[in-house]
Amino acid sequence: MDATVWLPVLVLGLPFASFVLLAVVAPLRRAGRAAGAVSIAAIAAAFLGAVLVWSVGFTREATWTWIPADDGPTATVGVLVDPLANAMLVLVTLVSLLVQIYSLAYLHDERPPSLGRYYTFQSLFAFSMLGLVLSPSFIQMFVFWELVGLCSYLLIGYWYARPTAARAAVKAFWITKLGDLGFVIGIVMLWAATDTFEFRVLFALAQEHALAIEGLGTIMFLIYLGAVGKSAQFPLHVWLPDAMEGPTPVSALIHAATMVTAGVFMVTRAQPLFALVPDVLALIGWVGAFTALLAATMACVESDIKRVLAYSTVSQLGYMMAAAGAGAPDAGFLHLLTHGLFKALLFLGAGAVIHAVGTNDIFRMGGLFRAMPQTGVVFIVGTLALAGFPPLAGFFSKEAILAGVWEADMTGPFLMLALTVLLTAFYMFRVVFLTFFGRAPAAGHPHDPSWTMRAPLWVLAALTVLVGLRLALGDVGAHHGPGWLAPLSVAAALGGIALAWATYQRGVVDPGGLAATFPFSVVDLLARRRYGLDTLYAGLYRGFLLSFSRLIGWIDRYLVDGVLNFLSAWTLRGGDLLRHIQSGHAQDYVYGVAFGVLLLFVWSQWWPR
Amino acid sequence: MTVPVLSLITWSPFAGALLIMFTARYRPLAVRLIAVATTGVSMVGALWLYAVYDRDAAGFQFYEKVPLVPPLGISYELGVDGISLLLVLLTAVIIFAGVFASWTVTVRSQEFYALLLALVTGVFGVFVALDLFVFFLFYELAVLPMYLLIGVWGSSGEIRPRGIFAWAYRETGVGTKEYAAMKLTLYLLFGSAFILVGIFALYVNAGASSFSFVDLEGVSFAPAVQRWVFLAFYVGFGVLAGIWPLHTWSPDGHASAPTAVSMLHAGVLMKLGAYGVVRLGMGLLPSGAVELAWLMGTIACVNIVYGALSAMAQTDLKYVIAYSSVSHMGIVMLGAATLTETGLNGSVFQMFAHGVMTGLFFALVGLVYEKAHSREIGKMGGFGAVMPGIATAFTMGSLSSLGLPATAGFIAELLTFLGAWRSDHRWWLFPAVAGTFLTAVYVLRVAKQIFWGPPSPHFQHLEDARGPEWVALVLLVTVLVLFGMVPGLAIAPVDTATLPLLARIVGF
Amino acid sequence: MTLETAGFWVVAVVLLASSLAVVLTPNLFHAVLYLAAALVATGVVFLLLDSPFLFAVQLLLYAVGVMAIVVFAIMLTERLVGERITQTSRHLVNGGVVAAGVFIGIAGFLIRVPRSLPRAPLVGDATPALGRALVGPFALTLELLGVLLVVALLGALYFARADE
Amino acid sequence: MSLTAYLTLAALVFAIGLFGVLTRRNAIGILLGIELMFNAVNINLVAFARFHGDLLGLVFTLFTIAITVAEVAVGLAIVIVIFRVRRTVEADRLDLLRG
Repeated sequence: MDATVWLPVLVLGLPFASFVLLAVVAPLRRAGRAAGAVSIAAIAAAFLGAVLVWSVGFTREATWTWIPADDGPTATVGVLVDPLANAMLVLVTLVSLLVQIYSLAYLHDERPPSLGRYYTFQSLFAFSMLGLVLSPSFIQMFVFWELVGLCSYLLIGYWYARPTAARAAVKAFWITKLGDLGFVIGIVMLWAATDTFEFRVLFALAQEHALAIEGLGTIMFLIYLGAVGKSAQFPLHVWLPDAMEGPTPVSALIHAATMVTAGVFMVTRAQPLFALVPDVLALIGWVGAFTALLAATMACVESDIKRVLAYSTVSQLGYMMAAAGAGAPDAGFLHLLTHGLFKALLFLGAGAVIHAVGTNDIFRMGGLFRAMPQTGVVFIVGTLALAGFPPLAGFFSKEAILAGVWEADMTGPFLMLALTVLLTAFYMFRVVFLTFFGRAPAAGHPHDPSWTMRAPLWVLAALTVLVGLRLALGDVGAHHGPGWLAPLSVAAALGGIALAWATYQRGVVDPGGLAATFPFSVVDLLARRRYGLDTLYAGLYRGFLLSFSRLIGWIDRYLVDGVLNFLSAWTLRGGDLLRHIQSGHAQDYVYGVAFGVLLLFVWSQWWPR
Repeated sequence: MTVPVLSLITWSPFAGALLIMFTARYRPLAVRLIAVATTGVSMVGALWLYAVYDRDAAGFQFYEKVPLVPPLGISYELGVDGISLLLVLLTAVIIFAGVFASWTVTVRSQEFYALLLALVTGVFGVFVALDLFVFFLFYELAVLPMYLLIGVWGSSGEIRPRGIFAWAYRETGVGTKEYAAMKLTLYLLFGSAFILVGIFALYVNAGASSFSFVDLEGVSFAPAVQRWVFLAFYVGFGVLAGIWPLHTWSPDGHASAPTAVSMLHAGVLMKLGAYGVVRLGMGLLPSGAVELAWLMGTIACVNIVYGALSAMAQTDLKYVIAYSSVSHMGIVMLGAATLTETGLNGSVFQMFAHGVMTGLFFALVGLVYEKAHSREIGKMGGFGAVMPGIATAFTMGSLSSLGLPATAGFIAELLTFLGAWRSDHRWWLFPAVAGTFLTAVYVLRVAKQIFWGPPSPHFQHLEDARGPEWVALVLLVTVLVLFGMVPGLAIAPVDTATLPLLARIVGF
Repeated sequence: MTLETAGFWVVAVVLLASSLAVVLTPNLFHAVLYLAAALVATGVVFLLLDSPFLFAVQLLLYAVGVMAIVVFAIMLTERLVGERITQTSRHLVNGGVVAAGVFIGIAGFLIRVPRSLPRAPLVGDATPALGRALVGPFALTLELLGVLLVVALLGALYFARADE
Repeated sequence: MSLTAYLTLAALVFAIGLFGVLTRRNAIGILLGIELMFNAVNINLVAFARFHGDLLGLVFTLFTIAITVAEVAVGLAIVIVIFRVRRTVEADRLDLLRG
């Protein structure tokens, strides 16, 4: 095996080795910080390897048999190294590394065994995410897809003693699992039609126009459902805001930068297949744009800083999906990468703030810029990037998406996305103004965190700027839209910022009054109720699933089993009744014998022969 | 002369039972050591068997034959193919773990272990016997000790009957261990009657000269015979495999049984049923199988969804696990009903995976029950903090149960799905997939309720698993993950058995 | 009317009358005496059927042996409690109906028997032939019967022995 | 006399004996009824033997008589034992076989 294979395998294997080590060697895991050191060392080495793979630009595919069968394997595993995977490798290892370093300080109050558990899960997550990225086949992607879902479940429920965390963890698992049902049905159908899970073979078939399967549209739609669940698209986005119950670094890593983008990655990866079914693509685009807008409105009314960021993530994932749906997956993928950087930055920054003030509620913060200037600076950098300000990274990727959607003649989604630009700037600066400026509440002495937390922030902020500059100088974004696009989006962003400034900094506009005027009042009302979706799911779960299961349970016990018990009870009763025939008097038995003899006589005399 | 390894595996536990009864009276430690040693012999034998099994050859290997009643064509005939190989391994693993999991049985432990080991001999015997008469004898040996094991060492649940048949429930004593033992035994004997009739029907129709599976395999029976005998085998073995609506013995029986018995029963004995359908039903009656596959598959789908929903409705932990077995056995039967290579491999893999998984579950439930003295899910909470090891193992079992990749459950379900969509009844795929979601709902709900959340005030002084119990948990979890990550370990030998089987069925 | 016919009718009347007396008389002791009469009558029937040896056996074993045992039994049970040696009957109608039913059932067969079945010719005295048969082909059976009698008597002794 | 006459006689004795068995309250009375039934059977055997000219019936009768004696001995012994234990031989009060 040459370097093109073993190096990616090594990148994949290091976190796995770390996971196995921590999972099996209990004393090491219970040591807490030592476990963290092992995990960080592994992921750091993996990061170096990933950078090497990326800089050299390996392209290679290698597969091994996983599930054997008589005529060729049913399923294979392997690694697929190409530019797409390389970029993701770097992003995943980088953010993982930074988050793991950050967590050392963020979670320093935890008991050592808990911390060890945390790092065990972190290693498992890094391994799973890398495996997903390197998947050469749908089946391997699904395997790691589920594994990252597992890590998400475990890490959301990291503080498992909290009822809300426990609820959020299972909710996240169930809702994403719902989407995964579509995924698994889709790949099963695809396999039945083509006899393979491998991208290479499928793409080759697609290229030769040999993939004329009946119901390909349905298949691709089902596969897309997996992405809907994982990447929190409408209507399965409800789990992501709740997932903020996990520790903030987890939110930064899993629920912002990496795992939730798996859906986008998958759609991008399978683009040659999706390209065959334009209807599904259009649907992806519309749903993506709608998700972006919907989530942005909910972010505007949210008061929990992490949940604002969560809705923002949903919204940005909508952008990426819209790009993929518009046939501009490159733009979507670029946004995935840049978003991974600055959203991780924002989450880690928010974590620093929460760590300092001890609350999530933005209305109970204020004036923090003076107390923690470094955090403030990097947070504002991230906010600007998210709002799409040149020359930061987010501007170019978002620009590319808008251009791609415009060029695909999808006017409706374009308008929704453009409106979302304004809303994005508004809700993010609402957070900035409320948190870092304005009047400080009296209590507490917040201060900038220790260097282990600051360093990842600065690294991410620097990368946000650098990548932006690199994009500005280079000619990376392939989609240059019409000339009015850039000014429009910058203007929209500025408008949003101005609105936020006027409302929350200057107090010129009364937020309550604004929300009460007609078109906004309806949206405000709906957004505060999360468009009723949470209620709907809860209702379905309680009112339908649990009730139905109770009905089935009742039927099982009292009808299916009841008939049986009814019969056996009657058998017992019948036996009780017949028992009295056994009087114990020998003469009564002689009657029986005599009757038997009589019967024999009757039978022998009159039985027709 | 070669070592009769199959006989060794089969009879070693029986020898252990005899030793325990005659030499280890009132010496609990000796009882356990003998049990460990003799099941250990079986385990080593099974591993050796697994290692040296020729994966390139089809047909039965390690063949042994000793004529018993030559005029009737009855002989002691043993052999394994890929399917039984895997199930022998499963049995060895489960009983070995089961011996450790029931280390704390204090009442009449020598009788308990003796019966348990005798039972295991029956199970091994069923998997390796190639003579239908001997097969049936082993089958009964595997079923009957269960009555005593549940009736004497079982535990009674709390069921307050309501509804239209409530009087009938009081009359029959629903919820008590005696009721459960009686119900289980009667159900299984009901099934045995069908099996016996089926076996004799085949014997007579083949000329009444041999009970040997190998001989009968060469006979092609008339279509009507095939149809009815297959139906008899399906119902007879199906009772043991928990097919709807003949499954209700399983929740009551498993809930009342002591830990090792639940492990063995749900883990292995239910597989006897599925194995019987595949080996005798599909192996001897190919056209009957083709004709009735629709019935098998449809009922399997009912099993999957119905079992999962019933499990969701339960409030007693053991009942949840027991109903999950009903649901998972649906996957086994569905895989077999697809009559495809992948489906059948999935079915056999699920027999193995579910065996280990449910064995693990019942071991854990036993531990939780032993420490918390309650099976009511609603009363428990926050156990994760005090018994992290048990919580971890339970989570692993749950994940395998809901078919999470990298556990054995996933491979089985995936293969079954693939087979289902390739079968003649594509719609089977949808209930099967829906079943995995429902499983995720009830299994995680239970895990959340018991292990997560704030610690319950009722249970302050609980402990994690201890020495011998760890052996059981670690062994089972390891097997579960190992076979999930490297499915080829199981698929390669199984394939050697499923292909000839399918060749007979589809080529018919 | 031959001597045999006349004898049969006389014996039949005696036999039936004494049998009825056995089952109807309230005095148990009398019942035993009637039974003895019935047994003797049966013996005479044997005689009518040209089996003098069986007649002898019937007299010796039944009429003397059994009677002795029964009388002893009655003495042991009834006299000890000092009651009158009486007995009552129960369910007379039921018993009558069932007994009559059985008789009718048997009669159903009897009316099919060919009425004029000739009596097989008498080949000399049957007694020597009987003796030869008992020590010939039935020797083993005879021995076993002896064993049975011994065992029965031992068993009876064991049952009836007085407690120490 | 014809065979039918003997058989009818035996049948009547048998029915009377059965009547006795069914109606008597005293255990010894029941035993007497049984004796009558035995006799009826013996008459049948001898009658058949005579009319068919077959020695076997006589042999069989001999055995029957011998066995009957044994039966009476054992039966009466049991009656005596029951009497000792229960102080009665009234069949109505003897229900040891009660289910």
